[in-house]
Amino acid sequence: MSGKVKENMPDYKKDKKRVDGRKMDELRPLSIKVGVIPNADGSAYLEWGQNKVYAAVYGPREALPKHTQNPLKANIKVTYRMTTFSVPERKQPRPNRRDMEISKVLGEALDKAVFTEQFPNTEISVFVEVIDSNAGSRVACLTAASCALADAGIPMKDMVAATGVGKAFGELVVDLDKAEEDAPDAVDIPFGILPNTKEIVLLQMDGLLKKSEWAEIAKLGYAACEKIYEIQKKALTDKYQLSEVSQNQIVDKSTPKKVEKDSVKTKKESKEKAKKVKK
Amino acid sequence: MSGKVKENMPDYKKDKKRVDGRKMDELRPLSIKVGVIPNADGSAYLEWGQNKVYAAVYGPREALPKHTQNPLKANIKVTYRMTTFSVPERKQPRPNRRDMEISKVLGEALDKAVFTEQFPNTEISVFVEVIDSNAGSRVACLTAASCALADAGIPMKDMVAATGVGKAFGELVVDLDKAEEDAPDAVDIPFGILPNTKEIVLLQMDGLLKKSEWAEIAKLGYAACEKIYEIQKKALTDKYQLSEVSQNQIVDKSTPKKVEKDSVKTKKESKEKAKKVKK
Amino acid sequence: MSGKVKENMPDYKKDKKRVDGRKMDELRPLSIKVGVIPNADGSAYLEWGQNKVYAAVYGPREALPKHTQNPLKANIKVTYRMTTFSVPERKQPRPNRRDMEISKVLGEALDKAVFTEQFPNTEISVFVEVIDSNAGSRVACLTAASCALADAGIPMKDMVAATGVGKAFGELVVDLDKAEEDAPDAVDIPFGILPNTKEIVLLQMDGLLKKSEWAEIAKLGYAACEKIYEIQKKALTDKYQLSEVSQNQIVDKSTPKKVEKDSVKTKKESKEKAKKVKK
Amino acid sequence: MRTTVLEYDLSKIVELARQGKRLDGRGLEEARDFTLELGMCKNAESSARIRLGETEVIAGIKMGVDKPYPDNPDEGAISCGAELLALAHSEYEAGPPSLDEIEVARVVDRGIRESKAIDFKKLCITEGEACWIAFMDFYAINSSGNLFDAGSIAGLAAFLTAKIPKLDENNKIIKNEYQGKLELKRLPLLTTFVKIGGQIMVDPTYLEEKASEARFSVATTDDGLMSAMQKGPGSFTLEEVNKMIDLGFKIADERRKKLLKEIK
Amino acid sequence: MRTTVLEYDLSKIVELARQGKRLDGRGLEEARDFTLELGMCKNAESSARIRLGETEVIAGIKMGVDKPYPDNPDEGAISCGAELLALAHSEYEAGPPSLDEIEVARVVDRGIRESKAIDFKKLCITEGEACWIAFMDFYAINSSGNLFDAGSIAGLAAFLTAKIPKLDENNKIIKNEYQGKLELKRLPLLTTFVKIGGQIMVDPTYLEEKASEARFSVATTDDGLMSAMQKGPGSFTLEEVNKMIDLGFKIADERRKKLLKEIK
Amino acid sequence: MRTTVLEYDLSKIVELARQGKRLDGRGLEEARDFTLELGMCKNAESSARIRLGETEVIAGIKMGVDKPYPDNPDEGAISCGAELLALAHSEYEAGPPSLDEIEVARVVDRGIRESKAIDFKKLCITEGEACWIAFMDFYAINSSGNLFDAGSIAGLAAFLTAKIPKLDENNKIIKNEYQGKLELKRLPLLTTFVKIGGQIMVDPTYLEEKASEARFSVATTDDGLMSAMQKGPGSFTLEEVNKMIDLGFKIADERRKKLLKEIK
Repeated sequence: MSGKVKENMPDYKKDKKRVDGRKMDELRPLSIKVGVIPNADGSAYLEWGQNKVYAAVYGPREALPKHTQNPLKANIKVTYRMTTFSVPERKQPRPNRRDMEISKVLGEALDKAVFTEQFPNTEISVFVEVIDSNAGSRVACLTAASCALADAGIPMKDMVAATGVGKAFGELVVDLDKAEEDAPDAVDIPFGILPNTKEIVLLQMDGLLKKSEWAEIAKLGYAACEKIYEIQKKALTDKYQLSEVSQNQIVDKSTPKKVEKDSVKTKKESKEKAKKVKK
Repeated sequence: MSGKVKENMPDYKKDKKRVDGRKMDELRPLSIKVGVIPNADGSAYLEWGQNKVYAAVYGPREALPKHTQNPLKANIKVTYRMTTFSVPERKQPRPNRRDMEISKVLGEALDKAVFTEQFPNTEISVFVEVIDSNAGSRVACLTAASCALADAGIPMKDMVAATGVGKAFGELVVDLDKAEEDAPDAVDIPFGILPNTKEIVLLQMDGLLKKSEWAEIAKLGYAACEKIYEIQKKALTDKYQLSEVSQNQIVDKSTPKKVEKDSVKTKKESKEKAKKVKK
Repeated sequence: MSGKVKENMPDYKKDKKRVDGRKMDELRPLSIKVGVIPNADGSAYLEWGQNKVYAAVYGPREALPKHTQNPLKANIKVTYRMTTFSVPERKQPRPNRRDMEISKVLGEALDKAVFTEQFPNTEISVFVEVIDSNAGSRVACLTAASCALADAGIPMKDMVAATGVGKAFGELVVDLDKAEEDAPDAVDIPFGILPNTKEIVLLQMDGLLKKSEWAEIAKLGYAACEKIYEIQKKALTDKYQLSEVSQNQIVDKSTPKKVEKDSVKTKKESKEKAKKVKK
Repeated sequence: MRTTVLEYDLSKIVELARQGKRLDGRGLEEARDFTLELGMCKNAESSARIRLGETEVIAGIKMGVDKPYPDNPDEGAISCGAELLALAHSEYEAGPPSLDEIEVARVVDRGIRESKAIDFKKLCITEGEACWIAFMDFYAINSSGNLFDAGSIAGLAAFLTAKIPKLDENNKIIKNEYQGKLELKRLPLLTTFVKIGGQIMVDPTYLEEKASEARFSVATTDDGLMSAMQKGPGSFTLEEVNKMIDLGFKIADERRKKLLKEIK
Repeated sequence: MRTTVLEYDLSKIVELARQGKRLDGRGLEEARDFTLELGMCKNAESSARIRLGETEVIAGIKMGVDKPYPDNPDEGAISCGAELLALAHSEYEAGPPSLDEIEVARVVDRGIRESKAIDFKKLCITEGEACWIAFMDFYAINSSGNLFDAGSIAGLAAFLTAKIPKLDENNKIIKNEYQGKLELKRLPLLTTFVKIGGQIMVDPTYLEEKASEARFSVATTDDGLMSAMQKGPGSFTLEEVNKMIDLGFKIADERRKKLLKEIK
Repeated sequence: MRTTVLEYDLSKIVELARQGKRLDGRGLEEARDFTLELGMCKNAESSARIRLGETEVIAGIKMGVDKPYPDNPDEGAISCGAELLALAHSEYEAGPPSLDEIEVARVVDRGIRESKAIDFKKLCITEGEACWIAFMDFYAINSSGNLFDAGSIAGLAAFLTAKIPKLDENNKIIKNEYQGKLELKRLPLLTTFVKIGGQIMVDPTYLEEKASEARFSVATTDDGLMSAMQKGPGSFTLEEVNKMIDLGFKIADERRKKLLKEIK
């Protein structure tokens, strides 16, 4: 971003490895745990390199105020926020314009993943909170939010798997960290897909890119998202080892929704008592 | 306003003409075009000296929230705003207290011009936006808004014609520009009337005035407003040359409102489909 | 608070009297007048040392928005504010976090004093405004608000009597002023009770206190509140000399509420016409 | 906003007005009497409590030190604010400034500012470095109509009695020490009118404001000048405006006399 | 928000799209023509009014002097804002920035900022002391779809024509005197697409936006680079994205040509 | 706010309380156990995650450099904030600070500030020029009651482990380099109680808070002092207050022991 010329600038073509030792197509360590917030209908905690984020899902619940209700579908409303201490220089507590834009694009990405038409007039509230960060917090949040939605037993077409892809210090790379985002030639592309259909549901770009480089970057992005997807599925399996409910629910569109919901519901019966919106 | 003593200060009594060459009772060039914003129910664009303003009317439409509805009449709600680049020093985007006060007094002026009792429980929304300015933007907006209301086919008692009047560099003048507003003896009086009845609907004052000067200033104001009124009427005729609908609608109070509305409606049929509030 | 070491710091143990000449358990001069705001359903003006506050009560009236209504009781909503000129350094006009917290604790204190269950779905709005201050404005407001509630004819279990108690310059004292609040060893305890039952309804603390000192301070607090309570009762008697309605209403819980209300109502018949919420 | 006004009262007011009468028995051109208290707020550089009929307003001034505006490096400034406290009427609410609050504050401000009563150059402390800002804020305590005039009287009383604090070598205010007073070259006062049933009447009550077709205020000075006008809702003929200006001068003179007697 | 869109129109648009047609007769890959006016706002350092079909947008630049950020003491900055004025559509409301306003402002901003068209170092006045901030704000006057591209064209026109004011010795702006112009190293323009009935089409109208399943914008430069992408609602296949990028370059080239001709 | 609490549970809690029992089987004077993790947020100068029963809170500190207040030119400052994230409970909403957030933040703040645990003079960098401000903010991640105590424990852990960054010659923070740690002279901790069915119980769950008639918190230190008290809703007898203060000292001692063991 800043374009500062530094002494000893890395040269990835020459170095053959990245500042933190990774290969060009290598992700930072990623771990996900679902069901971490007991109050939520679904939740996940994700650590991805230095990034640490929580995701919680509440709903489907009645959309309020009334005029926001859509008789054809549920609204997916994402609220992306960062703690004051999640960035090198203290963030002001009130949400800024970046928070708002990211909330919007994450909601638009998840909307394609959920069978929203099954819950007219409701809102599915997704809250994601970044408690530590180092480039890539929005894709970390999107990846975590997908798991939280699945954990909530909400019928989904697929989960969204997302990562940063782009360019730094002369090479095309996946999952840029802060040092790479600050490279003079940095290109950062938040990239998210539905792995089953390969549909792109998140796509933004900062930086200056040759058209010819895009094709290669997209390839890197798809491959990285597949790896992320495996970790997402494992996180869900780790919680629900005894059945494959979550898996079925996600990949099998033909399963009647009623059954899916019930099978998940058995896991959260005590919660259900307190829930407000019922089909 | 600032009261700075300048070298070579003009002396209008001696100079016999104003800083920009005008006579004491001469308006800056004024042109109005109606129907410039296709989405609006009525609209106008006005250039008056350096001032450039848009006005748009939406409604009558249901007043929301419900508790603002008046069962006896329509609410005229004016929103006066300036672009950040319409003033010499960048204006902050969020509305300030001046914007709010001007919105209030413009609404109170237009309220007397419209047959509001014909549209109970509705709001007639008037938006005026200043994109360039040089003293007198509120009267420019009021003059434009009147044309936009007429263009919207809203039954009116009359249009409001408005101008600045007052005093600068020793003489009583009409339509003060910024240099004159900054004169050490400046008096600025935003002045608006319904020309048919001579009723005063806008009247404010900044500056220090002898009581004896007021009578003369009011005379100048009435004369200037008559000229403005002619330009307003011409703007409407230019759009609706084929009929005199707008003219009738404005000056003839006896015409049954139903007919007025219908005759205007013929011009905006395509628009009507999308309209929400109907009588 | 600031802990500045000053030359000639008072030593209360040695001096045997306080900076302003008071004894350790002596209140600053306190006077209360009720019924000072004709528009309000009940009101009071209180001067207590340099502190000067108004209290006004409106209601019970329908709680709005609807979702705030409690079908079991009235909400007591206190709004504590200070004028810009009520403090040594000009206060910003918009309410700060301190204003909000004080509003909350005062509301929680008054809630125990009122038979709120008699007015389901309503709000009893209490506004307190500090126009001059010198430590202790919140207890001044609470004391005044209690009188205003009684003046409004609202059935009460008791009035709240409140004062600051604590420690300064080596001694335990009541009703600290600003000089004492700024003492290096200052402890300030806003303390409010229902005198009839001795229940504590306001209790906060700033400062560093030995546990053993608390018992003595509480004793001072109870004694001071009894004195304040007498002044409160006198303020009400001064207004309603001819009857003992207010007194009865406050101290006699067995009186059927219906009768209480009616007897008070006779005093405010003209007001009743304009009232909105009726049982 | 909760409405508590009785339609009955409003139509009665209109009916009476047509007969040249008012609900409280006043003549159409008769302002309510007012009482004034000064200096009750010790933390303020000045304070004034006015009761105009049942309308009660408190004004106070705090003097602050700030950097001058770059455009006027040798000038201080004044600032006037108003709050229609929820304390003062069942229809008022706590919250962000309403249009009514903004208007009354700005009209009172203009009456004083535009009269050039206060020489902003005298508020300069060090050119380009430090200047005084006189913050005058007034608060409605009981709102029974015509906060414009009540705020104007209270505000003028506050400016007339405001003390200027002493400063230390760093231009920091020394508490409770004063170097002098604000000076006013002239004394502007607002006078406010409404039209009801076609009749002009001065100093409206709350119900008269509700019943009115139009409202107008004019600020006039002791040396025969006008320093602000403000039409609120409705319309007036030129004759009506001229009549209100004439009356405005007369009533402001009476009020000023009383005000100065209180201040001595 | 008040909804005035007719379901009828929307389903018609989808039906036509499936046949490769559009309601206004345009081809799927055909952008609306635009007209441009420059410099009408004299108080602005530059101004541009664009009409893209019935969509009308006005952009203007004000140059301000500020202290540089401590992290970049030798750099100035740019800032892009957008307001979807309530004037411009019955569904818009006055009030705090909506998500749509924030998004369109930020995407237009990134298109320009990330292209490195403007050398922030040239906006430095005195290192660590003073720098230029170029505030570009654009306003929707009539909203008939695709404010992204309209804002991008108007914004680029404003940056291309912005004058830099002269400064006095205290780095204060001297009014109406200029020392030169902003320099742009490349010319980024956004091109925006929607997908309706499975068909990609460029430069959507308001109704097409309402009827769309997905939205995508790409900023491209005259030297063959991409400087921003933004997917809105919905999803795209990689092939669709590739196609839109190709079309984006083509359409931006045509628009740039026209833009430069207007500016000369 | 959406209400999801079951009346059934609340009346059950009251009934049990009358018998001296609690829904989760705890004794009335028994606090929930807690676990603590430290330092997981690398961008923070310190961070602490606490789980108190099912209540989870994360606190972190950022050290900032600012100008001292003119009244205390030789002192730094601390600031405590709280956010009850909508993530943490179905009844919470994103938006401006609620009264509950403000209260819990201010009570935690007072417990630490008033204990004089932190010597503000040691936070001074250059008198009148630069000082440290330690911003401690804590966030509810899962809200199952008693955020007062959870915030207090997490906050104290954060202050106890906070590193002070190194500064360059211009008093700018050098990233990832530290000169030392914050020093605390004593260790204040809040203990919170509710009254249900006339019974005092410590460390309430969310449902117990809902069912309670009254709430009280007291901050106590390791050297036998009280540094803050706060009564919430309801009323207490003096005997009840005295009992809670006694218990507060006891429970805070246990928690402090555990806390120090975790921190070493």
